[in-house]
Amino acid sequence: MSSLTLERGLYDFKAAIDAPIASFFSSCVHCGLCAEACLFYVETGDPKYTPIRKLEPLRRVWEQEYTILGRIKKAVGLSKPVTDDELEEWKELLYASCTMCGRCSQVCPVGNDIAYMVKKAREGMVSSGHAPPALVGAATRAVKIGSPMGVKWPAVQNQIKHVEADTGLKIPVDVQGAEYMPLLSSMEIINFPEYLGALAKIFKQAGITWTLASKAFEATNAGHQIGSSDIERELVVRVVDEAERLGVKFVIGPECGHAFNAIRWDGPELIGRPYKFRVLHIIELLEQLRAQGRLKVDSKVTERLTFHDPCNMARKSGIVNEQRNLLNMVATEFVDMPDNGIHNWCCGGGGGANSMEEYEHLRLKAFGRKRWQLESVQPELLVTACANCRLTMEEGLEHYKMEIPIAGLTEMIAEHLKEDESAA
Amino acid sequence: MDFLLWVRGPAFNIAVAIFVIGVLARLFEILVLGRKSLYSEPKGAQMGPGVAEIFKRSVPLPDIVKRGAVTLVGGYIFHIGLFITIFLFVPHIEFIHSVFGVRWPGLPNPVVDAVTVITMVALIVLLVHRIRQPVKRMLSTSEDYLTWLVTFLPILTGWLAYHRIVNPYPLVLGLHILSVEVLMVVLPFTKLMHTFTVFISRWYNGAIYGRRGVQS
Amino acid sequence: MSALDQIAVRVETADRFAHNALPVLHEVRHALRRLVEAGESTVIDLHSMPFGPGDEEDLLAALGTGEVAAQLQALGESRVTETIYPGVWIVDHYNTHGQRIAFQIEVTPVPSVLVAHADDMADGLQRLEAALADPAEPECRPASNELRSQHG
Amino acid sequence: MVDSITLGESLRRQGVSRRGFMKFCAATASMMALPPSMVPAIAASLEKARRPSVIWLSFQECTGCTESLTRSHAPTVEGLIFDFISLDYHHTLQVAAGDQAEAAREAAMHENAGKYIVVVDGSIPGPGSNPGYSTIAGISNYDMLMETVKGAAAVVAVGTCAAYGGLPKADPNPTGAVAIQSVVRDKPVVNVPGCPPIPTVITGVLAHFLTFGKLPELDALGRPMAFYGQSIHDRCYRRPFYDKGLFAGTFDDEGARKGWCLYRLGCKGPMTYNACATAKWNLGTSWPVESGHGCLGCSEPNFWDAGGFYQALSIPTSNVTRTATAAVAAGAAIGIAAGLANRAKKASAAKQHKTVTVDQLGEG
Repeated sequence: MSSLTLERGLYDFKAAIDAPIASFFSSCVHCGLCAEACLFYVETGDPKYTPIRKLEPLRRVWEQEYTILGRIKKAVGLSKPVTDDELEEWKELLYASCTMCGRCSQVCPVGNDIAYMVKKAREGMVSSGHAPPALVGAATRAVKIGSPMGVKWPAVQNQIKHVEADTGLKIPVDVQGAEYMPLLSSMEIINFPEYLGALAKIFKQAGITWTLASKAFEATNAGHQIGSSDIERELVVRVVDEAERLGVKFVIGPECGHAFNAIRWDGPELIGRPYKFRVLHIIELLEQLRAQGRLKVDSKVTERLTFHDPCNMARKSGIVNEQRNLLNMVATEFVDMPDNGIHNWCCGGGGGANSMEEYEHLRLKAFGRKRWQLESVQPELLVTACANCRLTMEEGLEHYKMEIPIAGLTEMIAEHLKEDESAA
Repeated sequence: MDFLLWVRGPAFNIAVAIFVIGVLARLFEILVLGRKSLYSEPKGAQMGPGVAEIFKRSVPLPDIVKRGAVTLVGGYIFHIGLFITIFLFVPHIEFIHSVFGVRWPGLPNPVVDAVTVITMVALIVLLVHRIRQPVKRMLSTSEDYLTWLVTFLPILTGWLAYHRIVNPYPLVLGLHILSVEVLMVVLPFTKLMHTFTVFISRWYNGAIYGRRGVQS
Repeated sequence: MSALDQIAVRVETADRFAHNALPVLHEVRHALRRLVEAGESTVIDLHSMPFGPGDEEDLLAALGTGEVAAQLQALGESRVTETIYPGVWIVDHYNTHGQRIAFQIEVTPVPSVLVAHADDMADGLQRLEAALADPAEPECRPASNELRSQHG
Repeated sequence: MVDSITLGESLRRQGVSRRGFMKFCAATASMMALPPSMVPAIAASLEKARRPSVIWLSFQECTGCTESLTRSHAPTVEGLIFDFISLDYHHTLQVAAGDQAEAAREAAMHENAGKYIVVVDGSIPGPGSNPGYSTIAGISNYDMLMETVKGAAAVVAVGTCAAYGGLPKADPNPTGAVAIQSVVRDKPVVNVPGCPPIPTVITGVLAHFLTFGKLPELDALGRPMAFYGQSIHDRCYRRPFYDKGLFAGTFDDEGARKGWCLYRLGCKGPMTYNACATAKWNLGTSWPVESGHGCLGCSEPNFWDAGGFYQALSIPTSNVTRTATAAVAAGAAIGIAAGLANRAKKASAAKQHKTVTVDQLGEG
């Protein structure tokens, strides 16, 4: 018998419902417009993917527990209780077909933040034992091994050696009192190792002190994706402890959307206090350096390129102009896709959806949105700033046989850095 | 006439009482739930963007205008229509003046009449759309049809009363007032509550994203 | 109602035909067309018209005074006037106290009230013959048309 | 007493010419609000009509109805009608008094059993209330009414008091006043409401009975359709201003001077059915709206309790402000209670939360 029970889930649903959620549910008029903002509905045409419907179990708990009429209905047995079977059915809706991209939250005419509610609903899904196995695995590895992809510090050390050899630059580790502490995502470590080298080059040019933390190199937060605040907290605390122990002024979120969201916005709420350091997205930092004239390039990308705004970065953290300024510095022909910036369409793999292999077909179908966006501008190069988006889009482009290479913005800048600039 | 006196007198009092108690109770029941304290370093303010969102949210995204045209256009028409018929029809202004002591100029009756017809057409189109469009059909519960009806009936009976199509007039006027009373009684306990909570929801939405520095 | 008529009433309306005179004129137009085309007569009861101040004056002014004017003395005075539109008559009945009891527009070649009735003509013939037969009493008229009201 | 001769014979005896009779018929048609095309039929009927006996009972009333009928219009064509009815009992108008008066009533009832008309003005204390509130010759109104209508052909309830209870029935109705039609159920009752009714309407109804020997067509409230078929509002010459949204806001503003609609000043025309707008008052001189004052709605049931005369029809009659104030307090109290209960429930749910560990996840 599992210790995760429906009862625990319902308690978490109840605990999750706050004034905004009560207001959101009270306001919903069933207009269905959120569906038109959701890439899963728009591409499949299946009404079950309507965003607000994904919250039906949470809504019923709200109605039965927190409304006057609902309490009466529950008391006289007129309301349908939430069951295990129902939650099992909703697993697909709350995880595989929702990336918490927040586009519905932006469209809802009454202003309901549906993504906010999905995040809260996942809490009860986890504690009632209805979280998807793929995310359970990732969370387990993250907690037990230190990284959802099973990357351990020695693997990073190995990367460091390669980067130091390639660039001739020293990668600082566990340096007390360094100004900046960048985090890495597992994907960057495994799939896009260029990122670390790019950081080293940029920081050298900008002349800032930085350090990796051997006990907190991993930025990804499987707890955030699965929706368990306990696990998310445990993973955040690792970073916070090390950053505060090393006394850094800034922790730098990597090119990884949910990781930045977890450390930037969720973390202080989870530990119940402000950090003793600030959190910046790497793109925010680069833009600061560019604006201060500490980031210079001596060549430019000449391909026609476009930028995919990761949801966690643009729509959810307001980082929109930063990447455009950087792109205009480093590229000659930057074009925006339709619906860009905070209105961008999700890659289809965020919020943990990407790790659920059994739903690859759905993800690829939903990628139709991105395909349409890309076909509208016909880029020769697609740039983004999120390793997870990048991976999802690579799969999508391959599936649709679209030969558009994808680059990370930080690496692209690093490649074109003015070489002879000496440290300040 | 007895019926008209009843709906204008005791029934109206009952409806007002249920409406006011219901709305306030619902608002408190929502707001008292509160929100967790926020410790993350804010990137923007909450209050300003929250208030701004209350207005900004009325402007839909261009791609939604295309995809949700019926819902949006129909919704706009009937909401504006409701506003005009409720607040710019002289007899209604007299009522508001008697209760709240404020008054403003009304529109000529033929204009209100035309708006009423347009509003009813929009509501009927939206009902058909609700029945036929897969997403709305799936989302719809009996409550959605009930609220449609209690919204539609005051407009219909008001229009019939204005045109004096049903005789005798006190009956149709009484039915009009009664239908409004039904609407007032139903409003706090159904999705019609969005009349009030829409401001709270939009504010929260604007505040949540405003705090994160998202320029919407 | 001379006393009431002396109260000065100033009618403030922006336009002529502000109220209901114009619809009545159109009704007259339709009635006249029926008379011309089908020979059908019409009586319009002006008492049933929701006239506002000035409406009656507007209507009468618009219809004007034509060629024929007749006065009757039967249960009080009646005035029958042709308007400037031949076939359109104003028929205005008063009682013995000079109070209006009926007010009509008749659209017809001759208003029915002007036409002598067969019974009355037969009665008249009888009286004329009687008068000629008995020269001592040349005038044998109906007793009176001044009827007094007696309640109870 | 009822004459055996017909109206036609009676008129001819008085030397009225055929032309005069037709004029009389035209006036009668106009008075009955019947179309002029009905005149030949009216003439044919009147020719053969006989004088009916009328017993007029006055109960809880102010004599305004009788005043309306006699003072303002006599002698007119209605007066002529009265020449052709036999008003056998009317204690305001009759010469006889005391026992003689009651004897006249009883004689009329006896001689014309089944054929006379009872006209009633004023309401009566209902059968359940103290009969002492209103008596005539020691007989309670209720008893006198029931006794008199027993042999009647029809009952005409003149004035709003008789028709619907009127002022005596106004809240709190101390005498337990009721309308005639609520106690007289086995006879045809026609209501001629108004406070007072338009004189020509009273006589028009009697003329109708005289002419056609039966009561006119009635609406749902027992009123003759011919006079009460349309509302004041529908026949109002100021209606175009209502439609254009031009309203007088006070009794001395520009709108009032220009004769705009009086809705905002409390005109009850839209809910009131009467013939004022066409029949008018004081021999067709004017009527309330034409004189610049809104309709009070006097021909409708309970008009006295239907809200302030100077409050627009759309304004509720109840004290909404007081109700709303009380409701605000109640709503806030209930809301805070419900809110606190919600908070407590949320807090206890949060307390029930047991930390989720990956080991637990692994079990699933």
